[in-house]
Amino acid sequence: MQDTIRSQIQRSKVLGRREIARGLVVLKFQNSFVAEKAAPGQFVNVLPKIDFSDPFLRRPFSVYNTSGDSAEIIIQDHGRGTAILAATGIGEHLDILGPLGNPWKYNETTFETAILVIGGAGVASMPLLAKQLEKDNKLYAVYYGARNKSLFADEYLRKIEYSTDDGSKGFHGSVIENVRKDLNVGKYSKPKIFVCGPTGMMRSAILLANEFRIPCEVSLETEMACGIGICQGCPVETSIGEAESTGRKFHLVCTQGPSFAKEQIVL
Amino acid sequence: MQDTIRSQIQRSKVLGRREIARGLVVLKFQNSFVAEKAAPGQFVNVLPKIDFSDPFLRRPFSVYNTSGDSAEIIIQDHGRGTAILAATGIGEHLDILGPLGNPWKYNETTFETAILVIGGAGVASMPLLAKQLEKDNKLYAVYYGARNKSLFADEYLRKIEYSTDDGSKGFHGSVIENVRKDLNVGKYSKPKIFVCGPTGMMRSAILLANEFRIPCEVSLETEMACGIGICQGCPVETSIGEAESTGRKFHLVCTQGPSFAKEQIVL
Amino acid sequence: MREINMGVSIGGVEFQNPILVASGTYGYGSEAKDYCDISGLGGIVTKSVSWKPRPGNYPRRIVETASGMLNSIGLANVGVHAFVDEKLPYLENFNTKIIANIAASSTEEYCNVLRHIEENASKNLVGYEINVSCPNVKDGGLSFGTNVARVEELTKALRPLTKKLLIIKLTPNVTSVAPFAAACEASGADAISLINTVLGMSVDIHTRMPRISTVTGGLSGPAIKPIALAKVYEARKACTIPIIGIGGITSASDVMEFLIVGASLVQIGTANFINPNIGNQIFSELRNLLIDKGIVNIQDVVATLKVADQMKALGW
Amino acid sequence: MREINMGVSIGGVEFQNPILVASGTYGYGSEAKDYCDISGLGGIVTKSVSWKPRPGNYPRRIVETASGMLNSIGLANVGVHAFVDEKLPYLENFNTKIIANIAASSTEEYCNVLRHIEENASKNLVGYEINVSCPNVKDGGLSFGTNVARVEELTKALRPLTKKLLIIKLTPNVTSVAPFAAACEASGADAISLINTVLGMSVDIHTRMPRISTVTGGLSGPAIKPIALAKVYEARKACTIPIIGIGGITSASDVMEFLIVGASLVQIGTANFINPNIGNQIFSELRNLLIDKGIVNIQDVVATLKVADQMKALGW
Ligand SMILES: Cc1cc2nc3c(=O)[nH]c(=O)nc-3n(C[C@H](O)[C@H](O)[C@H](O)COP(=O)(O)OP(=O)(O)OC[C@H]3O[C@@H](n4cnc5c(N)ncnc54)[C@H](O)[C@@H]3O)c2cc1C
Ligand SMILES: Cc1cc2nc3c(=O)[nH]c(=O)nc-3n(C[C@H](O)[C@H](O)[C@H](O)COP(=O)(O)OP(=O)(O)OC[C@H]3O[C@@H](n4cnc5c(N)ncnc54)[C@H](O)[C@@H]3O)c2cc1C
Ligand SMILES: Cc1cc2nc3c(=O)[nH]c(=O)nc-3n(C[C@H](O)[C@H](O)[C@H](O)COP(=O)(O)O)c2cc1C
Ligand SMILES: Cc1cc2nc3c(=O)[nH]c(=O)nc-3n(C[C@H](O)[C@H](O)[C@H](O)COP(=O)(O)O)c2cc1C
Ligand code: FES
Ligand code: FES
Repeated sequence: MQDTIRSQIQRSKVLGRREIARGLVVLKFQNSFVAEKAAPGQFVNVLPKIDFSDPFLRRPFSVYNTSGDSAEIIIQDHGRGTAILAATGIGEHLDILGPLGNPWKYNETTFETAILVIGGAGVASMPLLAKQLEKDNKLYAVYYGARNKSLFADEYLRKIEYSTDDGSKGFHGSVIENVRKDLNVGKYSKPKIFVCGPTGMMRSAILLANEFRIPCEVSLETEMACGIGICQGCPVETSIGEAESTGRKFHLVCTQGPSFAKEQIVL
Repeated sequence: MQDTIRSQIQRSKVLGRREIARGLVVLKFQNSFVAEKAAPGQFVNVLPKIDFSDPFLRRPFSVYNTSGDSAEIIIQDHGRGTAILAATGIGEHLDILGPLGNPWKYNETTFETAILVIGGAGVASMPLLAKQLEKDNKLYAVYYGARNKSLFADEYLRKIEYSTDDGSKGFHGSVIENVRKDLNVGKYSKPKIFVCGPTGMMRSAILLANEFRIPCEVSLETEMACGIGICQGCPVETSIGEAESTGRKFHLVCTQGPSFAKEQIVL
Repeated sequence: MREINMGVSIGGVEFQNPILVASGTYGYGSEAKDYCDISGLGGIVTKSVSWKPRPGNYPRRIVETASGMLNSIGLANVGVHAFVDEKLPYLENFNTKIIANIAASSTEEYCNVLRHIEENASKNLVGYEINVSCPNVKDGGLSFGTNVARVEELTKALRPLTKKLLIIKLTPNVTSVAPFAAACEASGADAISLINTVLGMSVDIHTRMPRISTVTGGLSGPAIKPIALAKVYEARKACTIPIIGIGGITSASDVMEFLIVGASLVQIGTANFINPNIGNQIFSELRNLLIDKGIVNIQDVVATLKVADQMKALGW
Repeated sequence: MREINMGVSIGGVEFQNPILVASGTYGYGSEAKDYCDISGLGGIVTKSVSWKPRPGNYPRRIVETASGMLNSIGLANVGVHAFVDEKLPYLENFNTKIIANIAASSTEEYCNVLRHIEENASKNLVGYEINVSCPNVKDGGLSFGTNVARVEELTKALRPLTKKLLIIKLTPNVTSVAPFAAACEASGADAISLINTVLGMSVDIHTRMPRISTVTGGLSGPAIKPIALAKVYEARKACTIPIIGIGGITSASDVMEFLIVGASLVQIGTANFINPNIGNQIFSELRNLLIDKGIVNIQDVVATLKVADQMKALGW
């Protein structure tokens, strides 16, 4: 724990709103704090409705991009909270708590090539990671899979290996198969997988990484109440540490994640 | 009870929004049903938030004006529900149940001159009444009192006797004193008072009417859940009818009011 | 498309669908008929009726709360004579089942009211719901509903008086609803309904007076849905007679939750105040939901809650 | 401008203001310190601590509901040893009062935990809050809190072990909280706090599984405020020891409601999740409210509910 303030609550004015793919809306908002401090993989916790208690809790969103004193999030149409947030107009305000959670572990020296594996709407935390890797002059590749070509939110990403379930763009099949194909031919030196997407796809990524004995970090989504470690509401079962008498042990996704090395968790 | 449908729920598009006095916003909305059926003194019950349960209940508002297939309400800044409603933008939709309640009893032959007595924001049900009286070629006068001149919402009214607490417009003093002054000099033949305003002011109006032995009808506001007589939540104590063993008897403001002859109620 | 069977039968009475409207939230039908096709409802539970007419409590009777409301109507009603003379005949016009809800302050009064209705019953009156759970009157109400022995005694006294459905409406304001559910079954009730409102309070900080004239009132609406589901679940494990689930229902998905935890029928209460036609809307939503899920028989949903083996092993 | 006295003294302990944060909703202070000036709070009630560390329940542990949430954390905590070694020393850095909340599954465990903290207490630890009201663990929790005799026995066992504040935290999941309040007073508690969460449930209609792993969970947030106020009011009439009011507080006006019905202090729970600095915000709002109303002493607000004579005459 650092002693400087890592995150804070800020009323943030919405500066831009655009729909980048079917059901995906990007909101750009003024928040110098998030813009300055957010590292790749961190998230913000956004109140769907200021002053009203239904919906009640904040909603977590990855920091999608930052520039100057503004930051962006992608909001995927999911339920009542995201419906309200996605409808926020330019000039309105969001109540934002962040940045929260830990960054992707992109600084480790245990890998040479970062393989960013994205499933569907799990793209949000990847652009900042790619940007950082470029800044750090690291090798990386991006694998991006979706059901069909209308679902890609690829505006901030380069060097993408696309795949689609219906074959409408890139490799016809799953993103994991697409990665496997290239790992099979030894395309990357000392790769590490960074993966975000649906749970099933992340499980497959872990199996793939185990098969090739390469490191893999997954970014998890769990329901959160606080986002800052005070409610204990966001556990993921962990495989690490002495099992207690009760035989279970958990990590908190908000403060110990949202991304975990595949060995740390039971998915 | 008539057998034709008196009122219904309609999603109504907001066509206009204007601030007519400090803290008073008029919303104009498309609702042919209300526009056609609403009689002077009736109200509509408006949902502050569609699809969310906080705030929860509908809010009642008098029908302020109607024209063609649209109707208007005045919203006075009061609490959370009115704050949301007053902020409704043009093109957005209101969920409106109405028209509800009974009209002012302006058809009685027991009076010759209608004296419309308005306190502060209680103006909303008066323009339709004045319009109707004109249509019916009835004599009427309008007394309108407010704290100061910035608070008058008089756009649809004519022949107004103004009064202000601070003397900034018209008679310096209460609206009741202003009426009394003219009753004292016998200005009106067979008058009946129609009054809407703060409770204290309506009490004074009743006392005045008693003093001059003239009829008086008051329009009441009580908290309402349903507005249609099914919750029994909106009682006003009545002085009419046999007192039961418990010594109390009530009228429902929503279906038996909102306006009552002064003899019907205990205010 | 296969036929969807929305009918539910309890105690030999066939309801055309599981969606009823709750006592005190729908008047006697006549008020809501402008907004609602009453014949589309599974049934109507009428406002609690007592022997004599009751004027109800002094205002203020209602106050909005977060996602709900408090009420203290105080069982305002026309009395059983006007009820059978005026209200029941009117309700005969509709093709739906009528359940008469009865409130009283003594076993004798409960019996008298039921007997009087029974003697004058209309053809679509299918049963009685016994309100032992109103928090807003001093006499009767909760003094019955929080005492297992009194509920048992009352049920036994009423049972011989009718062959129609005898439903006991329970309160959530008890430590455990299980013994009440079991007692109702043991003493011959055909079903139980729950929950009535949750005791609550609100204060005007400016006048320092309670916002509800009777100090406390009954909380209803979406706020209490989680409480209601937990009570229905508890009752489901404690008895085998059908349960009518009530509390905070505003959507077909809410209805499904109640059915899954164990209710055979549901009642919609406060939501009628927001939209008096909500019962019919929920009916068609629910039907579509079943179609989407390939469920042909609504009764197949009842009491199908699945608890993970892992959690069962831990005693949950 | 006259000085406003926001201080409240209970059992000889002077709290700088009546606004505390509730157990389980503020961790051990270290997590929230980035967002909140902890020294501005009246006090912190720490997360329930048990003898051994507890991992807590399997996910899913939380679910949003209308104006509230359900939780079943399962008393996840570091255990009393880590608590005194790591958490209490850290909390000494702040100029606020600390109350250690204790959960256990037997009288013996409650006593052991309290004794261990007592022996290692830090200087700003002013008392203990005894959690007999957690609905989310199978052992202990509610089995104590719904049984007057057990609460009494436990209070009597704990009382001799400390001169610090002994506060019993009661559950709303009982028919009547009055006998519990009276029993706490009779057996030597300095205060009672209420309410803990209300038992509730939520179902995923697609999987037909409970949304909370332990099937039921505890409901908190604005939805339960009316329930909490009614319970505090009931308790206020049943005992004379101070009451700490808890349940759905999100504003200064909410705090005033609790004070008026009879709470001397309040705790903010779930609202911390939305805004971890809410305690301080409410403090300054509350101070302004008192200034507006010309009240110079916050204690003058406590238990000042006014009931209309008319209603009193009717027995309310
Ligand atoms: C660390 C993290 C980063 C995320 N980043 C993004 C992102 O960049 N873009 C994006 O569109 N979504 C993201 N999500 C998921 C997003 O938070 C949920 O889609 C959103 O909370 C759903 O809210 P709702 O009201 O629309 O749905 P509802 O289903 O109505 O929500 C009900 C409750 O469940 C919670 N919930 C439902 N689904 C999820 C979920 N998948 N994850 C967490 N909580 C959930 C809600 O927060 C709320 O408390 C992220 C989640 C986490 C934990
Ligand atoms: C028949 C009738 C006609 C009305 N006409 C108008 C009108 O034309 N213009 C206008 O501005 N206002 C009118 N009112 C008052 C208006 O309904 C309230 O100001 C409004 O409901 C307050 O809602 P809120 O959420 O802003 O206040 P809050 O105080 O937050 O509301 C809390 C609860 O109290 C109820 N409530 C509070 N004050 C009143 C009140 N005075 N009357 C009824 N319920 C209240 C609300 O409906 C809500 O249920 C009328 C009321 C009635 C009964
Ligand atoms: C205004 C109002 C009046 C009620 N009157 C009665 C009544 O007379 N008899 C009764 O058994 N229940 C009565 N109830 C309780 C409801 O029937 C229902 O049990 C409760 O409101 C919970 O359901 P809901 O959350 O859907 O409203 C009343 C509820 C409300 C809100
Ligand atoms: C996530 C969560 C965890 C809680 N953990 C505890 C606990 O460990 N011990 C305890 O006594 N109460 C616990 N509570 C109950 C709160 O302290 C409080 O009594 C309750 O939430 C009602 O207040 P609220 O509506 O302000 O949240 C917890 C509540 C929540 C929401
Ligand atoms: S969301 Fe509260 S601890 Fe993680
Ligand atoms: S508001 Fe429901 S009866 Fe009048």
